[in-house]
Amino acid sequence: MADTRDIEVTVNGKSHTANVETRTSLGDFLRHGLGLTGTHMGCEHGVCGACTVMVDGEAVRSCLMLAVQANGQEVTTVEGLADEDGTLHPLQEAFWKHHGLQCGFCTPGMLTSLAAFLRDNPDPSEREVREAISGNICRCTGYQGIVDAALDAAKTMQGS
Amino acid sequence: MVVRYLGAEVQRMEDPRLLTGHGRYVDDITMAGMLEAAFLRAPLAHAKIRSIDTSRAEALEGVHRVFTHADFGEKYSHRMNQLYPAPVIEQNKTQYPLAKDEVCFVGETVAVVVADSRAIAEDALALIDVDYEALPAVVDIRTALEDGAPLAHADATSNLMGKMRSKFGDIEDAFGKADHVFSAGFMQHRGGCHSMETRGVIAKDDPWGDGLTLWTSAQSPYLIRRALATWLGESEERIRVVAPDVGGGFGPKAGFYPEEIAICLVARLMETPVKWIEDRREHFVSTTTQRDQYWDLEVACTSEGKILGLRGNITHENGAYIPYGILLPNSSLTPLPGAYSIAAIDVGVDIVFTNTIANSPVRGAGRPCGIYAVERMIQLVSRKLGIDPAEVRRRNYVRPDQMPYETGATLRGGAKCVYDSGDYEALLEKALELSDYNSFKERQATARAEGRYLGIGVSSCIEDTGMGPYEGTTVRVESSGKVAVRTGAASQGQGHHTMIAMLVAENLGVSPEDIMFESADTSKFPHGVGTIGSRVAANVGPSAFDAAKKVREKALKLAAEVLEASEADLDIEDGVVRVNGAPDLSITLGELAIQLSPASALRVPAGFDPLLEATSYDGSSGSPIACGSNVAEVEVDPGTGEVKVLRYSVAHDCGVMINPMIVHGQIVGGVVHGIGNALFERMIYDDQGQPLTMNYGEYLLPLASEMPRVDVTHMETPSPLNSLGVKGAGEGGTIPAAAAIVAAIENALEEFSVEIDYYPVDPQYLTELIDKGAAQAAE
Amino acid sequence: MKPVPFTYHDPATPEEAVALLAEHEDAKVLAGGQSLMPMLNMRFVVPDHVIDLNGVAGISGVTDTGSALEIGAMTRQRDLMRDAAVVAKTPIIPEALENVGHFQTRNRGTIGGSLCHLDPSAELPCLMAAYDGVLTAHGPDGARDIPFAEWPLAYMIPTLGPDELLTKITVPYWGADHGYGFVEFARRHGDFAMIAVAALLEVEGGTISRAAISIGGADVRPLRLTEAETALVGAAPNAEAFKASAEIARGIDAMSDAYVSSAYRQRLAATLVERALVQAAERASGSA
Amino acid sequence: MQLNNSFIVPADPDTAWKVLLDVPRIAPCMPGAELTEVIGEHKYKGNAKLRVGPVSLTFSGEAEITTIDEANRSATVHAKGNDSKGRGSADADVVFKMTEDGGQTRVDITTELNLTGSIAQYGRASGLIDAIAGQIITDFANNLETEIGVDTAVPAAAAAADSPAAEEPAPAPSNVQNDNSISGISLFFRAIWAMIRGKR
Repeated sequence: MADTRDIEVTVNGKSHTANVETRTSLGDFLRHGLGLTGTHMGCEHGVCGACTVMVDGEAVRSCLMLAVQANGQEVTTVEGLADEDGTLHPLQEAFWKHHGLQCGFCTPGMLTSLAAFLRDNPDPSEREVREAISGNICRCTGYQGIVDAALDAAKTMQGS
Repeated sequence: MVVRYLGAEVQRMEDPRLLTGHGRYVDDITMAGMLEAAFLRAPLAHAKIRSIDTSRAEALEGVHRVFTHADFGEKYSHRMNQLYPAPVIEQNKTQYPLAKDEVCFVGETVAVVVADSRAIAEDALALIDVDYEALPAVVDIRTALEDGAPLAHADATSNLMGKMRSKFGDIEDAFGKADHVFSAGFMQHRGGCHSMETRGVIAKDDPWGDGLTLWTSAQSPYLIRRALATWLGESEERIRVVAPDVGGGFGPKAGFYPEEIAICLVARLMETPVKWIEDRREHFVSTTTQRDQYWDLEVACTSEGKILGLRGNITHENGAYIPYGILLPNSSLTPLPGAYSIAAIDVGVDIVFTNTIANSPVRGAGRPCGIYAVERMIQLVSRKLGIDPAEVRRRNYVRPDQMPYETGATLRGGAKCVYDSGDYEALLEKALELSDYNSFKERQATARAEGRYLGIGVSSCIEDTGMGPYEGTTVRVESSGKVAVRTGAASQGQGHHTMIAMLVAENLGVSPEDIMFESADTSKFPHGVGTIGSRVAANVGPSAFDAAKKVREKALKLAAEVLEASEADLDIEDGVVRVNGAPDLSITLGELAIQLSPASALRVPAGFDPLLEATSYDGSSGSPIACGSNVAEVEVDPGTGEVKVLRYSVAHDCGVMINPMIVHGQIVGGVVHGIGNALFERMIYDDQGQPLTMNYGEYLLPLASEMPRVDVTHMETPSPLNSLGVKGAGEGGTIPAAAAIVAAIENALEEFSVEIDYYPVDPQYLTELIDKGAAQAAE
Repeated sequence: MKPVPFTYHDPATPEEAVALLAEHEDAKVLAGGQSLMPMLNMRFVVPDHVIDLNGVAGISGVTDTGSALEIGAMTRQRDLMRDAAVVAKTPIIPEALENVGHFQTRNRGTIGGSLCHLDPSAELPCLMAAYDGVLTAHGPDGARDIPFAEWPLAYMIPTLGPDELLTKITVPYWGADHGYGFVEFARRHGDFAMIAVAALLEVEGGTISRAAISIGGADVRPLRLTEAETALVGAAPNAEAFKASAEIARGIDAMSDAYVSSAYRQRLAATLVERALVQAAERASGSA
Repeated sequence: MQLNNSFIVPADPDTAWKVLLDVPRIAPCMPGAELTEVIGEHKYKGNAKLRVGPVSLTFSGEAEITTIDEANRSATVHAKGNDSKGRGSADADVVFKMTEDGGQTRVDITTELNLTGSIAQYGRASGLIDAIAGQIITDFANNLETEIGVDTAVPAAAAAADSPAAEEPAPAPSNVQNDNSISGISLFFRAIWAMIRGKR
């Protein structure tokens, strides 16, 4: 018999209860348990960063955390970044404006990582941004649009 | 006011969806009754399969079935077809969907488990008992052709897949009259795909309904449909292949894989939808990579550095099977004169089997290798003759007055390689200016005084883009006024939707937001070719533009009748046809569409075909040749061998730019891929054919922290080969990058006389060269 | 890449955790999970039981005892970097932690997890070696202290009994004016270091009075360069002395693998020892 | 990969040869190994345990003496096993050759070892895997000496050159019974030691 647990997790402000197999990663649970497929599994060994979500406000790899470990915690995924009315997060706007995405697969992890990073480092240098996203691999953009977007969003967010 | 989109930096139509987590990649798709699959893969590089026992796996709770080659039955027992037959292929080796009795690389598919979940399917893999008889494996292409070398296939006559040659001009004369002949040997290694989304497949078979449907993370859905139909012996009409959002392709997703057949068969035989998502460890061993080429070249030149001829040989690693014909060795040879007017070339390729995953094109295919080779020889001439590398290039470029310039080489389709347009020297000057090349020596001296080693490297390239035959587009105005645009070309992030919407919007006088774009679904458009070789802009671009133009003409013609005005007085703006000077006289495109698709018993206006629709297959009449010059500035730390890329400057010419923002993104992304090739990415096998770099801590993809800011400037020399004057831009950043980086490293370490003979250049290797150079200098 | 099925346990106290360890033979302890989870996903590690420490009370947080830091084993690397006492008293720790993975992994990764995983290239073992940290393990019979020098048993195997749990790490302070240098070489930011060097110096009146040099990545355990340390004490903190230390580093025994030769590791050790010492000397108040 | 080891047994070749062919007797000399079944005249089933850092492996498989050359006192053993959790396999052809050496017996062991699957696919530990494989052979050799009952065995000169354990300063006292149950820790410690001594 599979080892399972009942968990209660708040995702993007909504509370969910579920019975999960204990070996299931948080990322797989979000994607296949809750249907929140915006979080992407890119390497499942914690290097590519595509699966990054915020747990209790901190950016973490959802492939390196079990769903059962999120019990009682608050998770924010890429689906939770924009306002309820559809207004994009400043980072999303900036990614759009600066061509910070091509295939879009790494984008959710980039956004969640940078949202947490900019909260703690509201006025970063380019170097700091590059190091902040060094745990997020993008094969398409060469990172430049992402870096520009992050720096621009930081300005916007400071102004607001 | 007519809105101009062509040439504007329009923000992408794709992005709001992708930015909010609403992309739809294969693994995001789910359907009732869907089961999940996992493949058992060969753990040995070469072995006979004596027996397979799946009974323990099948007994596991949650496992539905386990298939081996035999379980597919007689009807499905044949090898995959050669998609690109060529006379050069002396031994045609293709895979079975599941290995029959021999495995020829680590990762080859041996069995497939279908279970309630992927996790359970993986549990079952460990319970399949395969009795292998290990056979000797061949891994190193340098020794693979020697007598007595192990054979990659038990029934092969040798490890030679085939030989080919690019030969033109009077090579004997060139070397006979040369003042100097210099030679160099080097290895080029290019890594794998490593799209952030791995491959993935869902198959559903509904024999009494929709037929066989395959959702796959691929670049060429039509090629897959054809290959499936051929292999199954069934009609293409009964097979639908869809590439939904694809998380990067870069070449290896352009082919047809055994898993795509196997999952279709499994779904068919089990009468239920089945999903297989490649995991990252599988990606390393089951998605084709590019890997090794050894080059030995001789260059003949005058004392002034004018290059007269180039000759030599390449040993090209093919891997175990041939999924792409000879595409890769061919595209390594094709660019061989590079941006230069070299009268005589004679370079051969030995294509060699190894017991490793098959080779495939990776961003740029063989072009980065061919260009690297030419640029290395330019660098060699520069060093030997003491002429500035930029100056050697100036003395050798094909000049604008030589265009169209026929190199003598042959393109993949058999056409002659002709450089259509461009000013290579002017482009170089732009790159030099952008990089502050002329003041580099001062920067270098200042840094040297601080104990730092800076170097600069230049590289130029040409790129044959936009290969044919076509990539058609249909534009149809709906009754709502929305415009349906359909094409076959799949996008893996290149922004096709935006680019095509811009072209249609510009012609049709509609807003890009009103364009409903669909692509890469074989049920939506009759035929497409594929997103490879920087070909989409130069093929879909003209067809979309032309189709929209035809729709516009049709709309205006009908509107002229309806509004009783002269066509010349009509204009379309925001989906409404108006008569100039009579603003109240108007009709919407939607109303015109209704007239052309009337309800029952009504008539289509006389002289018109039904539907406000047009399809075009307009493309490029040859391969538009894009070009670029790059300058890399690096710092090398002799203490560690670390190379930092400080600056990177690109001057690029891809003809007319439809959306410069997208072109910029393609160039920068391409450069970083090229820097990855030059410095980081290496897929390593041990001598038994076991892959060693099997995770992203060991296979090193370029990260933001090590990548430089890339400065890009453009020239726009319109291509005469298509209606828009566009050339491809997807690979132009990658192609020249390794040569520029390697030249810059050598320049930085000039005092140690460092000559680099392979890439990716790793720091250990550099310190060995530095220490050797220092020791020699001390003697 | 899904883990094998296992039974999940989430003890609330160290005693419960130890009891579970004693009870279950094939159990893995899950701390921050940034090393174990990849190995579970890849099925390199295939345990029957996983014992999650994230709910265990009393084994996280930093205490400044006045002469040392006492760090709970489950203290996240992020919290260590942000802790005021850590920043003030052992500034080399936050500096070195910048090199540990990426900020997302440091949000989960723990000091205890890293010390138990004991990757040869890991920064925290290298630091603990330099500090002669003391590790406290809880077992069925209570706690015992293990000097870091005795901690690594073999390749990625610490000297922990199968029913013992690392709960606390004690890091004795160096003088308030000590200098520190942490230098490592990895191919990319956050990668496994080929070589990492931690150097601590106390300088009094223009003379080195105390020195510690630890080299990570060369061997399965961090190496203390005691010969160089001894030579430095009493010497002036100058280039000549540091070059001599570098030459000693060049002679270390270093391992090789598919990517990096032993000779290159030795060369790197020489380069980085010198650089770490220069950095440490610049930061030591007594140097000027 | 090929591994070459040799050692001296201070016994005459006839005695050593007999012991070598008595597999149930020598099987426990293989560190972590357990003989579970005799399935043929020269064919056996068994398990072997190994721990590589956090990775604990259990190989189960077969060993067979494939050639016995009485005249030259040479035997070949083919052993292969699969990790019980599907992480790979090990396959070894081991040639033992005995020669008289001043009244004692010199045993040369040539091992052709192939590892497959995920255990073979980790480049950072590749040097280590080599060292471990060598260590297994060396431990086997040491245990064999114990089993033969000669405690005064000394490494041959060639062994010193080839065998990582030869320079081990303080090997744990060889105890065949205990070695059967070790998890590989001591073995690893010695493998590491051998590696850092630069023997691999």
